[in-house]
Amino acid sequence: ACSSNVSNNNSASTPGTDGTKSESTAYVPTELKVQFVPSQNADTLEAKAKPLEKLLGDKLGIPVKVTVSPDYNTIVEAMSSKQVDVGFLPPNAYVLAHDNRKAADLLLQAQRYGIDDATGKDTTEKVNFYKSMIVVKKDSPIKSLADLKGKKIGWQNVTSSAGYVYPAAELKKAGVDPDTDVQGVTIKGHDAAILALLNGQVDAVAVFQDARNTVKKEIPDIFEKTRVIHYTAKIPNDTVSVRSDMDQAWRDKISQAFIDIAKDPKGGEIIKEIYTHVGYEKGDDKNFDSVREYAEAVGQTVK
Amino acid sequence: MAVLFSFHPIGGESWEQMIEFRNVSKTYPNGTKGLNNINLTIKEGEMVVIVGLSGAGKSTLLRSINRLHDITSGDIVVGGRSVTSTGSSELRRIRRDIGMIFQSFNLVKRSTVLRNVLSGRVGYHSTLRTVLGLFPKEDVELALTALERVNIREKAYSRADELSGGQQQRVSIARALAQEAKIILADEPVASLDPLTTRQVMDDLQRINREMQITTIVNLHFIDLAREYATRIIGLRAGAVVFDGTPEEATDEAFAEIYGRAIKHDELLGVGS
Amino acid sequence: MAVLFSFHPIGGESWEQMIEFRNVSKTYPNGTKGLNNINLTIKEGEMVVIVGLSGAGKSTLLRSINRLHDITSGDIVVGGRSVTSTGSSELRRIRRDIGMIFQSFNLVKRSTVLRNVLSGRVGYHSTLRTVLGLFPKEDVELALTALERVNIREKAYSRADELSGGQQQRVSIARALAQEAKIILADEPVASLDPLTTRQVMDDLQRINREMQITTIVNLHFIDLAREYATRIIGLRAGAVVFDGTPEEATDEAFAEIYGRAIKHDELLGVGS
Amino acid sequence: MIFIVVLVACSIHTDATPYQLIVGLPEMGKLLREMFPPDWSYLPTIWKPMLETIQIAIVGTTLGAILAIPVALLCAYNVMPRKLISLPMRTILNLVRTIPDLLFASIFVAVFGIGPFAGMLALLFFSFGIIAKLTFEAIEAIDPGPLEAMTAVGASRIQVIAFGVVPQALPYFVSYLLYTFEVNVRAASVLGLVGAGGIGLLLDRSLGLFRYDRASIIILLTLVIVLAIDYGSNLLRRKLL
Amino acid sequence: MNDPTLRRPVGSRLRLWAIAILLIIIYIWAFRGMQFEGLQGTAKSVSVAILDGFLHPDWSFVYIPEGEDLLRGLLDTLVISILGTFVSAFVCLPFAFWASSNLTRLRPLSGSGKFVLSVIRVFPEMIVAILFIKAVGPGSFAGVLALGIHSIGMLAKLFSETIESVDHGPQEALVACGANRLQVIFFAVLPQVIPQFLSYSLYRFEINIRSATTLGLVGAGGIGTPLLFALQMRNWNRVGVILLGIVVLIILTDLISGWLRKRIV
Ligand SMILES: Nc1ncnc2c1ncn2[C@@H]1O[C@H](COP(=O)(O)OP(=O)(O)OP(=O)(O)O)[C@@H](O)[C@H]1O
Ligand SMILES: Nc1ncnc2c1ncn2[C@@H]1O[C@H](COP(=O)(O)OP(=O)(O)OP(=O)(O)O)[C@@H](O)[C@H]1O
Ligand SMILES: [Mg+2]
Ligand SMILES: [Mg+2]
Repeated sequence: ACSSNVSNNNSASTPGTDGTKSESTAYVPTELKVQFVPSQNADTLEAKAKPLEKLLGDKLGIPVKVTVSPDYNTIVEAMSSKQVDVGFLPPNAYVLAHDNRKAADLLLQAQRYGIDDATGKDTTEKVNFYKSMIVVKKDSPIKSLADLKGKKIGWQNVTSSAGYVYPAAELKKAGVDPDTDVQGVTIKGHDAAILALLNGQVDAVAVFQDARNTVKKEIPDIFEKTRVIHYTAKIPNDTVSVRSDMDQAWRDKISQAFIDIAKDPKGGEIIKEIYTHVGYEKGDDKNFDSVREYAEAVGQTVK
Repeated sequence: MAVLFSFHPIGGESWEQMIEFRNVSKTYPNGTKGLNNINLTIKEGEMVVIVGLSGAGKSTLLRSINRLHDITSGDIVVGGRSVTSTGSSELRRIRRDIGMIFQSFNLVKRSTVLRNVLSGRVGYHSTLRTVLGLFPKEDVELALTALERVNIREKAYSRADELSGGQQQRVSIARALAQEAKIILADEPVASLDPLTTRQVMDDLQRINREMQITTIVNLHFIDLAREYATRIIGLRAGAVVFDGTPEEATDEAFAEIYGRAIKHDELLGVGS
Repeated sequence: MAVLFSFHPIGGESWEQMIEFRNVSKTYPNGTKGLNNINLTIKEGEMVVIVGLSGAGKSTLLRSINRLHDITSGDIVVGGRSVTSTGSSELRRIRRDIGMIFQSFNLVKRSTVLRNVLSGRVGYHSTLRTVLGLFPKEDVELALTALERVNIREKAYSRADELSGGQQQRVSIARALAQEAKIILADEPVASLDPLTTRQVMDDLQRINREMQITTIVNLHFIDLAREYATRIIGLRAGAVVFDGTPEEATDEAFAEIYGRAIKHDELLGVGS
Repeated sequence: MIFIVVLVACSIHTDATPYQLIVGLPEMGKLLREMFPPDWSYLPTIWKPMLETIQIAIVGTTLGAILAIPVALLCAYNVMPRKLISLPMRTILNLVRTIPDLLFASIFVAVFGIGPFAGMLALLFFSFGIIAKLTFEAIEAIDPGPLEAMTAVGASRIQVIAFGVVPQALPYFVSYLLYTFEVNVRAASVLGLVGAGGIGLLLDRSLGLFRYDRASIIILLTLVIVLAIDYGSNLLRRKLL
Repeated sequence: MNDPTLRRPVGSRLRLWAIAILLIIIYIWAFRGMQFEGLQGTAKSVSVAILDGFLHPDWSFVYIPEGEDLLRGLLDTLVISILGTFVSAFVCLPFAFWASSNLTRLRPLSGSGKFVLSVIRVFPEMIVAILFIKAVGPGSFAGVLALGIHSIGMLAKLFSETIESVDHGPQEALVACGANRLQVIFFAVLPQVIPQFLSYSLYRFEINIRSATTLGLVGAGGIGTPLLFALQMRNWNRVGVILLGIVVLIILTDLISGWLRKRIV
């Protein structure tokens, strides 16, 4: 399962000695274990590990092993027990992993094409955020957040940034308590949420922008049948994080490798196709303060 | 004890040649030859006792009559109808008229004694009715009478696996009695019974046979019982008929032939009566 | 056929009063009284035959000797050691010295005949060894000899469920023979055997009993067999001892007492010999 | 022999070494420690979803079991010797068992909407698959003697089943039914998938927020219920055996 | 018939009624929890889309030169299942005998065995998965272990119930020979229960093949991950071909296991 041709032309082939400032405990990888959970706002999901293994392995000069998980909890736990070195974590997972489990540090943030509010289609602008939205049926009397009082709302799991944390926090700001003023129903899957809305089982749903695309094959006129009443603030895109004891030199090296891959025409195509990433930029933990703030607003205080 | 069983020959047709074996052979899948070219005609009302060494094929012969075993070649005709080539509902009708007492009882251990006996009646009623357990009252009484006949009426509501070996044997006899058949096949019906019950059971079989003209075929190991009760004795050896005659003809020499070697007098169990 | 079994009384201690029942009662969980205050002393070398109606408690009595059943009250002492209060490894040793032949054979149907017989030897070897199937050659030969004794050596490698009823009975006898015990308990060992094999088995039991001083207790339904082979006859009725004496003392009147009512001469199976 | 070769090949393929496991044991211990003490204050919150789960599981399991009875009988060779019927039945059974609960969830949500009804249907199909399969194999293993006796008295096939098969197979059936019920109660995450709530959702939530102390109280409550089912199951089986 | 001793005892009949009434109450309560809301508006279009996807499986996924295709996924799954099942089938044996109440007179002993098994079974797959990921890292090995643990819980329970329902006679015969507990198990119990054991193990093997979710969770590769993602993305053509693959695999194992059983039983 290891990448085969490791062309050892890389200068850093003698790890451990060059990291002069590294504390004695810093971890120097001889094999890089990467795991990712595809983020929910991607519209093509492929559980593919191999292409990334090869791209990264070529750049880093050490074997790379990539696995996929549908659940971020397992990635964070694996990182905290040093079984995984690099993880693609969604924003809230990163915050929990960083603040709560002390398991991961931010390296990069993924860039995606923005989404046009009007059409729900991709723009050509590379952005490091996405949004969540609250959707109702076209003919619904609900026009604003305040109208949601007493209504039935379909949430995602409470750990979902787009499906609960952000929209619920903004609902609260608008004076509607998400716990008591509305009737919440937990729906697993943004696609199922849209269907539940169409079927009238809920009055509104909170989904990522623009989840309606996922059911477009089955219900081609989904955009005509529904209406967005609210877009939330920007939610940071998913991260590339490393385990917290990673050697600094290797952090830089890994960051650079990802950035290079995205810039390389062939590499760029692959990561776009598989992860819908169009680029990476240096991550800044401050970007995630909004995530913390929103989580706190809905009562998910980070210990 | 005084209750008499009323066996109604159903349909009223008279079967002169009750059971006929025509060149019947049976080979078990593992190659053992159970029956070897048997030709027999058993008439209505006969009381046939089959004797033979252990493993001679007695059970196999009995079971092929109601086609619990398929035979390998030949044909068996019961009441004018071939059991080897009949359709399934016809076969069921034939089987209903044949009561069977098994060597290993074949009771449903987990069911009550009464239910085991009642199960002998299912051939007479619609499937739905029996499945719902709606046996007519007469059937229940018939079953209880049959149990009384074999002296275990008080165990009617016990589970079959709470009975002693002989008691289980008696339940299986009661099941066959309750069936009111035209033919009774009994595979060592008295093997685990005490002498008293043995007598009772054999007397019962004989009375049924005589009074109702029920054809009865019994596998037995007791030569004296065979001589006393049979109207005809058939000796089997290695799957073949080696003796066929009246009890009078079944001399000690004849038994010596059946058992494959001369038998000293004191070896014949209870022969001296 | 000429092979003689060599039974080695293990340990060499002499048990004068082989088996002792002291006020033994047994009530089944469903309330049936199996044994009712039994007091008995059976000496080394006796050949005891227990008779009684079906359901009288014969099997229950036998099974309580090696504690296959726990008794409700009283005490049973075998070879000076109480089986009711002994530790488990001690109890295993006692059991190894008691061979048992079951009314319902109790064979492992899916195993071969030979393995069934060999299982009688497990008490003599270490767990590991037997579990791996590493029986010494002598054991295998002993097992084959035992099978020959009961005339089914040729079935040694057949599966037990391919045998006829009588053949299965013989396998279970062979298992007890191969065990080389000091006491043999036989629960209707000849119930499904033909007269020839019956004689052979009873002769075997007798020879073993006489030559090796193996105490033997047999449940039987045949009065003539009981009279012929027993050195002592015990009659049970409703769980209590109602007769205990020599075969000479076991007159027809005595049997009438055991079976609960006077028995007409022709009801006693084979009694007239 | 072939078996050992296959096993070794499999071990190599998966890089399975006991050494790794032993070295990693302390890490497992760390997580288990985090589960204590359980967050007792969470108990009132999980009470209701647990009851809901049980409710849905009862209905789903029962209906699935009822559906399984005829199918199991039709699949068993000793009851239904004609392969023309038993083979297609087995194939259908295989197909039903293959479909993952996720797919059931997608279909039922689309057709019946989110809620307990869709959840019940998902459990129904799942239970049906397990019970039918296990029961038909148990039926094939019963003592043929009583079947023979029933055949000999001229019983129809259904009568043979009622008097010969049912009494013998019933303890197994009940045991599988209760076992499936237990599986449904504790593995009720599928209920979350169809928006039927249930305890699985709360477990997901606790794990998502790394609240292992809450997960442990959920496990404890489930354990209590599973033990209760176990107790009932043993009681029933002892009655039937 | 009028003899009162012949009827079922009144006490047991009363108990029967009490149980029946209790059951009815439970069922009424349970059924009241289900509200049937009728067919939904999206029923038709979604069903049609799913069906259409199944009718046009994504054949291109069967084999992809770079890997991570259907065939390799199935192979991974198969290998993990074989290992997980095999290991657990052996490990669970002592547990099964421990938990069987007919092999010991001591009720607490078998009770404790049953309790341990319940605890094993009650651990959610998700947590078991996390535990093993923490120990050995994500991948096939964690998959084997996670499947193995769950298999032990289930198999040992089913095995022990089989043991409890075997014919008691042969055990008695062995006990009467002075065999110790282990010898009784090997000579009298095992030969009787092996067919059932085999049957359960094969069934568990089949479950393991299907447990896409667990394997997906532990990042074990196998066919589970692509299936999960295809379902999430409502890519029915892909789902169709994966299911087809699983069906074929299961039918194949069914055939092989049927053949195996016939040879051993
Ligand atoms: N497991 C059991 N549970 C309840 N009652 C039982 C059980 N086993 C035997 N009995 C009852 O105990 C009494 C004595 O049974 P036992 O088996 O000792 O009789 P037996 O003398 O051996 O009869 P047989 O000659 O028919 O074998 C019988 O009434 C029987 O019904
Ligand atoms: N299912 C079977 N498979 C293979 N061989 C069998 C089977 N059943 C019986 N046999 C063999 O067929 C022969 C005849 O068996 P059968 O049961 O008819 O004997 P039997 O005369 O009834 O003997 P017993 O008096 O001991 O009951 C025996 O050698 C036996 O081993
Ligand atoms: Mg026979
Ligand atoms: Mg008895």
